[in-house]
Amino acid sequence: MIVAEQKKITEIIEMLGDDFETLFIVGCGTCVTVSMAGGGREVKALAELLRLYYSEQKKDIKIETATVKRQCDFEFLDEIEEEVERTDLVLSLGCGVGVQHLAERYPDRVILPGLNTSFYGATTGVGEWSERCIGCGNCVLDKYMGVCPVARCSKGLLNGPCGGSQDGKCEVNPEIDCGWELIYNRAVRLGKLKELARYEPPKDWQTYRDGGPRKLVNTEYFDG
Amino acid sequence: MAEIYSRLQKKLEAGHFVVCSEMGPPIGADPDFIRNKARMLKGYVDAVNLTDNQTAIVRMSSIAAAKIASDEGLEMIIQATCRDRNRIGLQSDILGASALGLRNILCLSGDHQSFGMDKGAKNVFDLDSVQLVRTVHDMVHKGVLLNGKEMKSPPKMFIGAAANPFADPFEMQMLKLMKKVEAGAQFFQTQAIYNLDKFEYWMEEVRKLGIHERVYILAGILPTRSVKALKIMKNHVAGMDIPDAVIERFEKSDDPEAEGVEMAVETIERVKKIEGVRGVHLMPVMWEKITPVIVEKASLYPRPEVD
Amino acid sequence: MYDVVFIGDLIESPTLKSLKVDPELLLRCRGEIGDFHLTYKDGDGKVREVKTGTIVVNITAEREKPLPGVLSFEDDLPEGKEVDCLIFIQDYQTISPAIMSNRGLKMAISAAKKFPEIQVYYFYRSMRFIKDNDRLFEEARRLGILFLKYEKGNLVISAAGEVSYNREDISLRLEGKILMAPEIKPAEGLERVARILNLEMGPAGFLQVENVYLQSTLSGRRGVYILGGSRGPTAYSNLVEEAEYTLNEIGFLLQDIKPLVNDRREVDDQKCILCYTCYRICPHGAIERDEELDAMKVLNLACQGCNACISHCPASAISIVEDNNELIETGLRVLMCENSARTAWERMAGKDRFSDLKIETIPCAGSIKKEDIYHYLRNSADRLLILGCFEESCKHLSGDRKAYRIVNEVNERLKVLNLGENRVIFKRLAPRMEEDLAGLLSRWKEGNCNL
Amino acid sequence: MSKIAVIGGGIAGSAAAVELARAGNQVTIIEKENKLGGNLKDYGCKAVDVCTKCNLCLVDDLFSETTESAGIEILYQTRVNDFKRNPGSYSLGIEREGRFQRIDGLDYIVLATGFTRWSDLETGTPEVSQDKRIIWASELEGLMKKRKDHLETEDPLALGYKPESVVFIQCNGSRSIQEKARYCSRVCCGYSYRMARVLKYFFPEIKITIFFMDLQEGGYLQDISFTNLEEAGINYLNCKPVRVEGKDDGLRIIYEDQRKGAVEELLTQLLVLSEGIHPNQDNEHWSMLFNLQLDDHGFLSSIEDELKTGIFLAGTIKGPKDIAATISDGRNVAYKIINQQKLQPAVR
Repeated sequence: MIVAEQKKITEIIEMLGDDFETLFIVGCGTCVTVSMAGGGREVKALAELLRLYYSEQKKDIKIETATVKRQCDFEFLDEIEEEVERTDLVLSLGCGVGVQHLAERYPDRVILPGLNTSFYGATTGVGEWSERCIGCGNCVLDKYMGVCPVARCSKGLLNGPCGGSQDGKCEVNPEIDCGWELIYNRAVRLGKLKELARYEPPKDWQTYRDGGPRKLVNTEYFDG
Repeated sequence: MAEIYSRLQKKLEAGHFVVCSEMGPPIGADPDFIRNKARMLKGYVDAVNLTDNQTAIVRMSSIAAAKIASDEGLEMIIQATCRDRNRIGLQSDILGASALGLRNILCLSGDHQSFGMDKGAKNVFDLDSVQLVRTVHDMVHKGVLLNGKEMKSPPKMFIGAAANPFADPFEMQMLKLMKKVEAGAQFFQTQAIYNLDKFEYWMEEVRKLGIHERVYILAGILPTRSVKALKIMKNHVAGMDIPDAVIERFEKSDDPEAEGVEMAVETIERVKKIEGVRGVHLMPVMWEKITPVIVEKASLYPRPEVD
Repeated sequence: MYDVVFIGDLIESPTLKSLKVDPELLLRCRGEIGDFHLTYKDGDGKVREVKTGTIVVNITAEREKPLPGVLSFEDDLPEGKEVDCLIFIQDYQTISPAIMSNRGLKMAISAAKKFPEIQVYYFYRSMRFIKDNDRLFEEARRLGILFLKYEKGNLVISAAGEVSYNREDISLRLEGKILMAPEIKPAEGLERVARILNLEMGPAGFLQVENVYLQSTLSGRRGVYILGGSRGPTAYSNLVEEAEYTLNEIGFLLQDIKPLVNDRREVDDQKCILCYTCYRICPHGAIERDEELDAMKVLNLACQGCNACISHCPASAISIVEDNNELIETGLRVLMCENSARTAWERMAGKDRFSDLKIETIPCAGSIKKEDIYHYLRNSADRLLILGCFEESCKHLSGDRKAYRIVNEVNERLKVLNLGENRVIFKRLAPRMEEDLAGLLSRWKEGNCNL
Repeated sequence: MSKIAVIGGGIAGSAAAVELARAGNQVTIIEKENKLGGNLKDYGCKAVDVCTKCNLCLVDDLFSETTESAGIEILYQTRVNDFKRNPGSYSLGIEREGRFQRIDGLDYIVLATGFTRWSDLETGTPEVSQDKRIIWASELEGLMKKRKDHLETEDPLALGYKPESVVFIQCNGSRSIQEKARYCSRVCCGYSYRMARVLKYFFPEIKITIFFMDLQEGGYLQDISFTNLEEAGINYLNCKPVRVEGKDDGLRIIYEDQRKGAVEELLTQLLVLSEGIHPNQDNEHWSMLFNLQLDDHGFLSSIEDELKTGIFLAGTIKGPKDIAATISDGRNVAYKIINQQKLQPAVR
């Protein structure tokens, strides 16, 4: 899922500026709810905190809230048409996709991001998520025992660990597991260490965003 | 295939025990900074490494500095890291360096930008060290660029890579070492050696794989003069293996500088006896002026001459 | 339908219909007390499902010899007379539980009787007593066994099996057969069983969280009991009484199981996105996935009403069926946990001094919602005091930690927006601290926030 | 549905009575004092910065349930002095407000009369009892029960002074051949550690020393170890003092320091004597009345199978237990009776 984190409250307030009277906060009910950044509760809590802040500043700001199932589909964005019409400013607690989709759906409204969208990740603890994939568009997990060096090694090395890994941790940050240590352990466990002796040529990055923002059409069912 | 392009390679082919050293370029544009250092080392070493933005800190370009030093008559080894330039930039640098008469290159993955002072920089790592070795090899020996385009006048380089006998997982490091050999590495410079038993064990494994017959191995020596530096390296520099006995030795001695020199000389004596070690690579940190003293003390002076 | 399924070793019971399931073969657990559904593999690998009223986890702990090559208190005595002295050592790494000193004493006594001519030494740091340890300790001394108390450092055991013991007034070099009290460690599969039964792990990898309310074999989940080795070293000391008590309680409880709380919590399946946050934070394993609906559901017999799920659900999908907590009043408000502060309030004299405070009872400090807190503080004069339980004496296991985290978050936000510091305070109290409560409330009323 | 008498309104008796009443039995508690609680009445909560899990607060709901339960009738200030086996049921002779009565038609009897404190049996040598600087652990518990908020008063325990040092001596009356109590009471290491923590919290500079022989497990949860003591800043000495001399500048404790192998002296302002769990003074009376066995320490155990006789023992009448174990034991007796009722009606 897409993992995101809420921006600091001071940044949000600064970003909102002060020439608005009505604010509409819209949350997203899928990935960012799971990562506890932009779901229904966070929208309500942020609204309450902002009401408290603006009332202390003696500013009369009207705040409305809603949470749609997904901000990345127009049909869900259609459901909040009246609120967006009524408001001066929209603060989206969806991921980066949601914010931009709202901007496309409501071109004459300022849409502001409430979250810092970070990575594709998995739950690795109660209230903890870790990066697993960067979406390079050409998966090599088959060659690396199900552990991706592109995403899990700080330098994305494809032919083995750098000289700096220290008892299984990355030289960059002792909190991070060295990707290659994980690959090596898996290879030993699966008895496929020989496969790591194979030379891996430089990767073709055209399938990644380096080849330009991508579009994907499922021509099996649609003519695009 | 064994055309010899560099005087360092010629000395190694002639069987000499070579001595390399290292020079850190300035954070600035003063050429004399390089010239003074070069004059100090002239005659005491067979080749000098020119680091490439070491620890991701912005410094004068490795090729420019190498050219200045080589004009002083020194045999230079440029370093190329994969952090700052993608495959296009790296290949064009190699062509330029060769054109400037530089004949040795050390291919490194490079330190992560978080080690330096530009932690916000975007890193590249389009290639890794093994892929860079293979690229330089194909350019030099097959005359083709990475994309397969043939060149009329291919570059001439003696190709080197780094090796860390103390990094883990050990088995995986050996696999990567072998990949570098098969990719076309011609010499290795190892990480600084303080744990001699571990280094000897590593050399044993290297000999088992027959690497020492295909590649010249130069033992890395890092002379130091302060316990504080040793402790910092032990705890903060990744991949360094400094046994406590070494630290205690420094703490006990009342003249750390002399102790540093003596230890370096002892290490040189000991690695010289290891089968497969064909030279040493002195990499003092902010103590470059000690290299001549150590070379003399280890009775490695004067250096042999080749035409 | 069984009365009890034992995961690990089965304990005979005349009145209860019971079944044994091997921990490794346990696959899944659903349902609640009176209606658990366990999926497991039987002897020949066939996957089966069984319904049971209760579950007892009874997995013997691993024994680990403190040093290699020595005998353990649980091995048999060495045969014959190969050695000229026997050396018993307990408390080597950690102080051995009473059950181990009991075994050690019995073994030393039988050794002294079996080999009267050789000297038996018994080294200990602290002799712990259960059942008849006192009598055994006396009898052992009468049989001439030499008891020597040591401290960490003055007893050294060399690899070759020599023991050297030196104190100011005695120093001994001994050579002989060494028998040591084994260290008790959590069994291999314990963590996996905890995950399948959705139980929070206790300290040092044993199964049960240390908590006053989890006396003496209860787990956080109603109907799931934890016995002997699964609970930790000291649990062995009165294993027999606890086993008997647990089975008797099960027999009594299964006669008729009533919900513990009268209001019910419900999940709105339109809002729930199955993110499992509620499943993970519920201290009582009272929430699981609804097979038909694509949503979670609350198990009403298992639920103990702490409302943590309501305050933590990111989609605000869970609510109390007839809940009408309108959030209008403000001013100085005190939220009292019903299990500690509220009891202290009842015991406290002179309540009228605090008639201007709005006192509200909450089922658990972990049930506070941050959006409600911001709402309470609408006027600048408003302040909030939340009174919960001490660590390891929260009836809902981690309610106090949940409250602590939420209040910290809120205070940080208020501070950084300079909306006032310490406008929300979380303080821990025990039910019998009515004097401290009186002092605390009066200091808080005057705005003094070091309570 | 049976008629059951529970002799003793402490935690074991109440725990049994509550479960039995909940199962529909008609229970009568016979308590010799004027309120429930037994020894526990004057114990104090020992939570200050953390809860040290002495389980005392678990008892509050237990007693409120007992008094509020419909199925339980409580006879205060009542003593049992006679027991008769009638055909098919039992009858107890009781004495209340000077009058004698009988309770007949009883199907089961639960004996839960608890234990006696060492300080009740043994006031110690004259100097001990007169010197106000020497107190029994039960007195300190009483002070803990009436403690004030330490932020509101300099003297939360109403000691009358700010103690700079306190010494605990363990195993008074227990584990000593002379005083006939040759067993360990299991609980004193637990409560003295907890009380020492409270004193350390109220008086941070106080110097605390505990003389003890062997550190017990300290109850179900709190596995007290030397590290706990060190962390709490308590100095523990592994021996029993030889002599205590009351001087005007304080109490002089003379002991043999095993580490140095020499006789040492320690000056303290306050000396707390821990006291153990001793057999109830009425145990001999009960053993004759109900044909029970007295063990060599003076605790009781049943001779015949309790399920046959219908006479059960619960709690510390059988031996030293901490609060949690006593509650469990009380409930266990109730469950045994209820399960047996399920099998066949009470026939004597």
